[in-house]
Amino acid sequence: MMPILSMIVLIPLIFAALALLTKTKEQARAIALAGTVIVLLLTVYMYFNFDSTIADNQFKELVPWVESLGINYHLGVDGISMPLILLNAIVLPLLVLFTWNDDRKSPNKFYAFILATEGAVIGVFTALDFFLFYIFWELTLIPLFFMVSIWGGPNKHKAAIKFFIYTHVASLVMLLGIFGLYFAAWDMTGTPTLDIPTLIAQFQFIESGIAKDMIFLALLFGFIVKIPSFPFHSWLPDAYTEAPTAGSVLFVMLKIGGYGLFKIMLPMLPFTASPNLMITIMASLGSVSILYGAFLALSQKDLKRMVAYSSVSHMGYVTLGAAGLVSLSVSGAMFQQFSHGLIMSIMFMSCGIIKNVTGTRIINDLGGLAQKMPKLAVIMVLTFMASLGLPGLSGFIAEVSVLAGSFVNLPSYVMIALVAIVITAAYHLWALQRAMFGVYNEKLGTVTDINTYQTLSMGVIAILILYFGLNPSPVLEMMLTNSEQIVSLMAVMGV
Amino acid sequence: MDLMLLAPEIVIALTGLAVLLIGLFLPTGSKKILGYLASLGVLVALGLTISSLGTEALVFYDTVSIDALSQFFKIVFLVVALLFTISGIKYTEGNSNTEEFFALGLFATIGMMFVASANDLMVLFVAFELASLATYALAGFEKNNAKSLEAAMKYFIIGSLSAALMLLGISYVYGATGTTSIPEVAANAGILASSPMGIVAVVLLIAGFGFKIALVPFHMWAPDTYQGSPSVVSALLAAGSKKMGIVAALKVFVVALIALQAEWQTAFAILAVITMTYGNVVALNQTSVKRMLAYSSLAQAGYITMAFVVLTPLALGGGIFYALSHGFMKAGAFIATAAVTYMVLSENKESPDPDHIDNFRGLGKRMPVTALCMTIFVFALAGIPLTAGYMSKFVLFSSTIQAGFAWLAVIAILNSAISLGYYAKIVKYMYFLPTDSEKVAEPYPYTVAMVVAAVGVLAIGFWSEPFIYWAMEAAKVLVGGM
Amino acid sequence: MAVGDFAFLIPVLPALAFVLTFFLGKKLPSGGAIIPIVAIATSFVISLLITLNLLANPEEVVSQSYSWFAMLNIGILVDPLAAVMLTMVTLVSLLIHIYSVGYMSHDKAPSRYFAETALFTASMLGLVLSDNILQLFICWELVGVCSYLLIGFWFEKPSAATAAKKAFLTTRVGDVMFLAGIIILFSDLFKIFNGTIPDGVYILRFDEIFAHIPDIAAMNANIFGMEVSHITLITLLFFGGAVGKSGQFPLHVWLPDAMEGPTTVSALIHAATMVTAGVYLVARTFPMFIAAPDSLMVVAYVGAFTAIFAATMGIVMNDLKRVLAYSTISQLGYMMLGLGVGAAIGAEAVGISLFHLINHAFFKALLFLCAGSVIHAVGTHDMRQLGGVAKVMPITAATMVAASLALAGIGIPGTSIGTSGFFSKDAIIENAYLFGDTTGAWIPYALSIVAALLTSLYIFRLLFMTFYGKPRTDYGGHESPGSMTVPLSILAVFALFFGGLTSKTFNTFVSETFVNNFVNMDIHELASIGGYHLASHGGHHEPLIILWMPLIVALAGFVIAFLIYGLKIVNMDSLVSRNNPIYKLLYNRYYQNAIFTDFFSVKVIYEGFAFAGRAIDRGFDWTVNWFSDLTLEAGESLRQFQTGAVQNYATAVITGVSLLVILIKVVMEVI
Amino acid sequence: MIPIAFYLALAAILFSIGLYGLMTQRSGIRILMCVELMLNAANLNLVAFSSYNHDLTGQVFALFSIALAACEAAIGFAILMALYRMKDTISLDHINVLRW
Repeated sequence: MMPILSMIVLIPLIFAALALLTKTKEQARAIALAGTVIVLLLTVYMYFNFDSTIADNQFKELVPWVESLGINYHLGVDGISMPLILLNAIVLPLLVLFTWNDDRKSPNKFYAFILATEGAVIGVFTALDFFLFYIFWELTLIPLFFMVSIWGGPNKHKAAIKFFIYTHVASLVMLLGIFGLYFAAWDMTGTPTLDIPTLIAQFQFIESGIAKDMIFLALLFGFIVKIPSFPFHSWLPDAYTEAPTAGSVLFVMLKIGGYGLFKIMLPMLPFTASPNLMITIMASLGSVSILYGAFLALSQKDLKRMVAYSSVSHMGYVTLGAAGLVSLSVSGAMFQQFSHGLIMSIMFMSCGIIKNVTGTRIINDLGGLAQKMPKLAVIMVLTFMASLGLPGLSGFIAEVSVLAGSFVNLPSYVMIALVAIVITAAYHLWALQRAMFGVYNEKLGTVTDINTYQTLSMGVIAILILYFGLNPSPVLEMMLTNSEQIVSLMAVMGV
Repeated sequence: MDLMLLAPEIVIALTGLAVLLIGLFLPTGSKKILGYLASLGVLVALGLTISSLGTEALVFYDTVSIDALSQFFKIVFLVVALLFTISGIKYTEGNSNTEEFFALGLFATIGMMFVASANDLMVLFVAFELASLATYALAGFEKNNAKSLEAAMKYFIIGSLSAALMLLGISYVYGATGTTSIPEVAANAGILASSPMGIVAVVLLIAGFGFKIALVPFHMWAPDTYQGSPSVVSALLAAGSKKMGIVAALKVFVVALIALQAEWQTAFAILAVITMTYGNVVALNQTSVKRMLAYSSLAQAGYITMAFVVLTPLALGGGIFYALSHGFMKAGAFIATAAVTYMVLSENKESPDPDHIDNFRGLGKRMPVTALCMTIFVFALAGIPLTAGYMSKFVLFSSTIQAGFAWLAVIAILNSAISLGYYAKIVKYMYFLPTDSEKVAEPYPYTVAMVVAAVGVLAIGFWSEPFIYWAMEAAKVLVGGM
Repeated sequence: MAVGDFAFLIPVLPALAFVLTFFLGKKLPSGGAIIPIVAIATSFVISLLITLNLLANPEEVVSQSYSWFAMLNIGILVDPLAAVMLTMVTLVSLLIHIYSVGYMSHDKAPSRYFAETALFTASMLGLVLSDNILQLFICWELVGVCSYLLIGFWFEKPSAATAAKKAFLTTRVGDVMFLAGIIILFSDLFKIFNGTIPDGVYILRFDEIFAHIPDIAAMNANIFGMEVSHITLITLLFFGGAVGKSGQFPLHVWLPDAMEGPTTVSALIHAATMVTAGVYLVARTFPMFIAAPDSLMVVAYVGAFTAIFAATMGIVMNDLKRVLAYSTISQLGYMMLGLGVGAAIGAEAVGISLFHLINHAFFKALLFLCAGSVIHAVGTHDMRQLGGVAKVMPITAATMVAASLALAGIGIPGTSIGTSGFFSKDAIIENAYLFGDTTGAWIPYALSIVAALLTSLYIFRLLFMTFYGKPRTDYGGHESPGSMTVPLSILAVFALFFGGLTSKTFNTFVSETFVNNFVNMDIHELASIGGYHLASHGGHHEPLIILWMPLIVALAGFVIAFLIYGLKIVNMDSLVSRNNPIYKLLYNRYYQNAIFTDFFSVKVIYEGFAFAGRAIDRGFDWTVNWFSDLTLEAGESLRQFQTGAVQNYATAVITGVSLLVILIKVVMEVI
Repeated sequence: MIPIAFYLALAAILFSIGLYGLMTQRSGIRILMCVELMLNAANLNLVAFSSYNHDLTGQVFALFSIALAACEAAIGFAILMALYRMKDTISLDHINVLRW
């Protein structure tokens, strides 16, 4: 059969190179659309040939790379990565559509970076070799770094450097953890390998408990910063806010932190020397993030910054659910990543549009936009409702699964999270009321509603939010399969 | 004995002489040919070396050994020399002393190559000095440029000082062991270890080599010299003679003085940490790109020195491998700077400091190829994946963890995080800061050299298996002595 | 095939209507009102048929479940309890839709209005139909959002937008408690199954939940040192949700403000249907409450207190709709009280309470629609500017009187003569007496009696001020169109006679719910889990006075109102003044607004917590930047070593050498 | 026969003088001389050791290093000359354009 995974990883990168060569906006966007759509088709094909009843990696590809270090080109997808790949494959064509009519300097680079990010992120999701994993992991930084620093807002340079170095430090610490695991396994088996499943399997045989915990914490740190979780979130508001709209959406697509949590951390968790400590760490970070992000969002004046902090709050559910260690909570956390991706894309798109048409993002300077922009208003209301966890929309499925599941093991942490739900509703509604409803603020001048492409892209995502809210099974089934397998490990260890 | 074993050295030597003689009779206008000649010679030598990979032999009464280690480093030096000569073609354009430039460069190369294959302290010292002398002159090649001369002067004085220190050190080694042949020294080093001279000798030798490797505090000359001397020469210094110091240190310490391992291991541990930290931190707010690169190469030297601390085969292999990648990256970066300097000067002869980072504004538009290559080099130096820099960091740092020097690895990792600060700064200037000046034609010899280097960086980064293999082979030669 | 198989259509049709109206409405006449009307009419027919079918043979309960995800399901359950609710909701909603055609004729976005009301109806029906607690919660939230959208229907009015937000947030507080209850329930059941749920078992279905009540009751949580049974905890949290939705004290503050929406919305959502969802929730999960007597006590007290608390404020309001709003709160209090007395009389309480719920839906919807038709005609809410409207709008006035009689509960005890309100409300009050008799808690009864007095007082005050006497201002005005008056008349009929006709059957019919629907559920057994015994049936005769008391107080209220507002024998101006503390307190609604909104939400939450958080975040940011600044500083100072004088360089080398020697010496000694 | 220690001491003294000069002197020429001094101290060591060890290598080494010292001197003077031409001084204090 054809190497479909290599294709969905490489095609975006190739098309990115092509896009770089183009001269005009028209060519660039055409190539970008072509590339993303091809990936979408391949992914859909893969999705329908994916067996969601088994937890193993599928569509595997294995090519030796650097034997002397045990490095292989090893790809595969399972129920954890498949939905996230799907998410990227779905959103990015729509993102290209969304930016279809924008005018910006050097569009060829712009679309090249979009494609490059897609390739890198999908690469992270498919890599089954730590070396490859880390390569793609770092690769995601570069296009985003450029994205922010070329098309970003007033403080773009500071934000870009901060984001770049902060997350780079995190990934270096993660690299240390990988090294530790690598050599621990090497010493035990005598053969070097960076194969992720093998190393995870070897983890439990490490004698020294200290070493185990050190390795685990190093990896955990790398992922937590990427998620990001309180208190390692301070790169996020700047980066998300300064980034151009497309950049923010790409940031949202960057679900690699949580992915690492599920794919690498959880299978190791029961074998660490002090699993309960690890669970406590993750749970408290998660629940605090939820509450903290909500309060911060409530105190923001800038719409986009508010959305950024709400993202911190939402990603808290991922950490909490992962720590919940009940199949429902774990799969709910995975689903939260998926739905959060959809919801936040629209949130940031809306922020971008509002900034474009009104020239400001300060919530109090807006007002009554709903009268002038009915289409945007409808989509925004729907998305905000989804974001504050309204049942029938994807956000609710995730949150309720996480909360209900986690309560079994972590009741007190869930109670903290529950407080945040009211706050979450508060800032969403406050923003809606100030920005969209009420008397139209004449100072904003004449504004026009969103154009056809924007309506199309946002509309499709909105419909998906609704669809997965009513019928999550298409992605939740495979998540459940994997999370049950993870949880069964816990049961074995009696954690 | 079989002279063919020394074919590369001989070729280089002959080329050097030929260039020197032919140059005398050529009018300044047509001296371009010399550059091509030199490059050709280096290319041939490179070919010969690669073709003879794997041969092992001792020549000249066992004072010169040809083994994986020497071969590997010869290749490094020849590659650097190649980049040097190619970019030299453009640099020496219209210069009446072209022949000296290339001749000196080639002689320096011979020196380095012999250091790489030295099996006797005497040969090592002589070759070391040969390379040094040639590079002293090269550093001051721009006779009418005060900076160039100052650079040469400082380089020379500190250089000769360290030569003296090294010689003194060697004399003690000789005194204690009664021989200068490296294997025999290794055999008798026990005597040295027992005598008080031991530590002194070790420290003196460290100082001697540390000067070339530019380890803090023996580095003081390096920033000034790299900044002052012509960029092409800086490339040779940073990429070439630095590695010479490393290979010399490897031979002397890891092979000859393994008996005093405890002493020099601690010394190198201290130096490595200080060096990498100092280099990175000070590099952060430099305005001269060449000076920034100088400090960054300090830091890189610090990383490589970790190999002396860890001392596992993997670590030594990693250090050697790192030397190779660093050769490509640093040489490329300096040549890119040279291209920019050339561009600036061709616009304005009197420009005070052509290597100021402001001249990199909007380079992405003005000199796309140069900017792209420079980006590759700095990202490689920062250790971004799929580049040689990442590969070598991967091997070296991981070996550090393996040997249980976690603290060292952490320091190194944090350092490479800091280093992102100034590397990203260069990229920022090249791509994000606006410029009013327009696109310029890129001098193609520079471009060729840069592209070669960039290709090398990416090739090593992506298809690293054979390189790592040879590095490991080279390391085996060393640990044979252990 | 049985009519029950069409049950799923009941919510689906309005949902479809929503989609169609949302997209096509603008093109159709009067905002495509016809689509939802037809859809809801059909739903009404279906639910009516199902109800009748159930009346005929009670065991034909409709119950269908489909797996949703994980161990959760979606499904429908139509037992008597749901059936009567369905019929009521569809009927009222249908009438109000018809009425709205006329009422919204002048509005600029009728299609949006009908789309949203259709969506609301769909969600409300879904709520009633749910066969599991999670689905109920989902629809619960959806109706909340619909009410948010409809209160803020005229969103260009800032007051409307604010009211909408307030309504959503206040109910949200209750919803979170409800959710917490669900979560605890889930984890308890999960533990009971210890993690392995067999296929086809959906653990949040009501029958599963009720089947495991004993196990849940066995679990104890230690909260602030108190040993609380999980069943009590869960039921209390559920009741918290009900408090939010049904505007019980202290979460009632949103309901009066909700009157910012169109009057029809107030009638549909904030009088007849949505606000009763809380009561329905408690009724639905009643078996759990039975097993938790403490919770039932709380329900009873809160209900009774709310009843009188809201009534007091109803007396002094001058806004037509606000009076009705407070009346609604007060009546909801009665319903809660009706459920609360279940601690004494068991499942019967559900019947009583539901009976009042249905009747209330009819007459309160009628009251609002009448008010709406008045407002529609004269264009003001303020009773002080009205008066003598009866002459202008006879039909409206007549129907209004009917509704008021029902609300005041006029009727002759012992006979089946009387308005709907009479039968249901008196039943509640009597049982409150019985409740006091058995449990010794008399306060609810006392409160309910006083509340009855106030009820008739404020409603007749409203009547007299609005319809009686001569106009205070010259409002133009005319009788409303047929599309509005017809629904009024229909509702009037229900308001007057429904109670009388069904009082016998209704109670038994609904109270059967738990007995014949959920297998072998013995209320007494559950009660014994709660550790108490229900009053023996039939054996209780209240003294005659108790039977007549409600009527007496109702009439008293009428008389007072007539004397004051009809004959004006007392000069109100002395009472109604800023310097009368009691009046001031009531008029400012006990200053809840100041306390809840201004102080708590704004000061404490927003300015307090949020800005504290902001400060903390700056802290983190600062730490991160501090590192980078530090390194830069270090670099700046370290580079000073590079003096440029070559002698210093030489010195450095020498120093380095000597230092190294010493260092190595030291290190070697140490090691 | 004079014990080896004396030679070593002498060499050490010479070397230290050289070092001292290197650190203190301003004139380029003097610094150059100091360097020569140090090299010769090392040579003295070599020669002393060679006779002490009865092994010629040391003396050969010394010869080599003397030759190298000569080359060094040549290049050094060349550089200093060039500097002098440009700046009319060889006082190294004034030659510190490159720093920090």
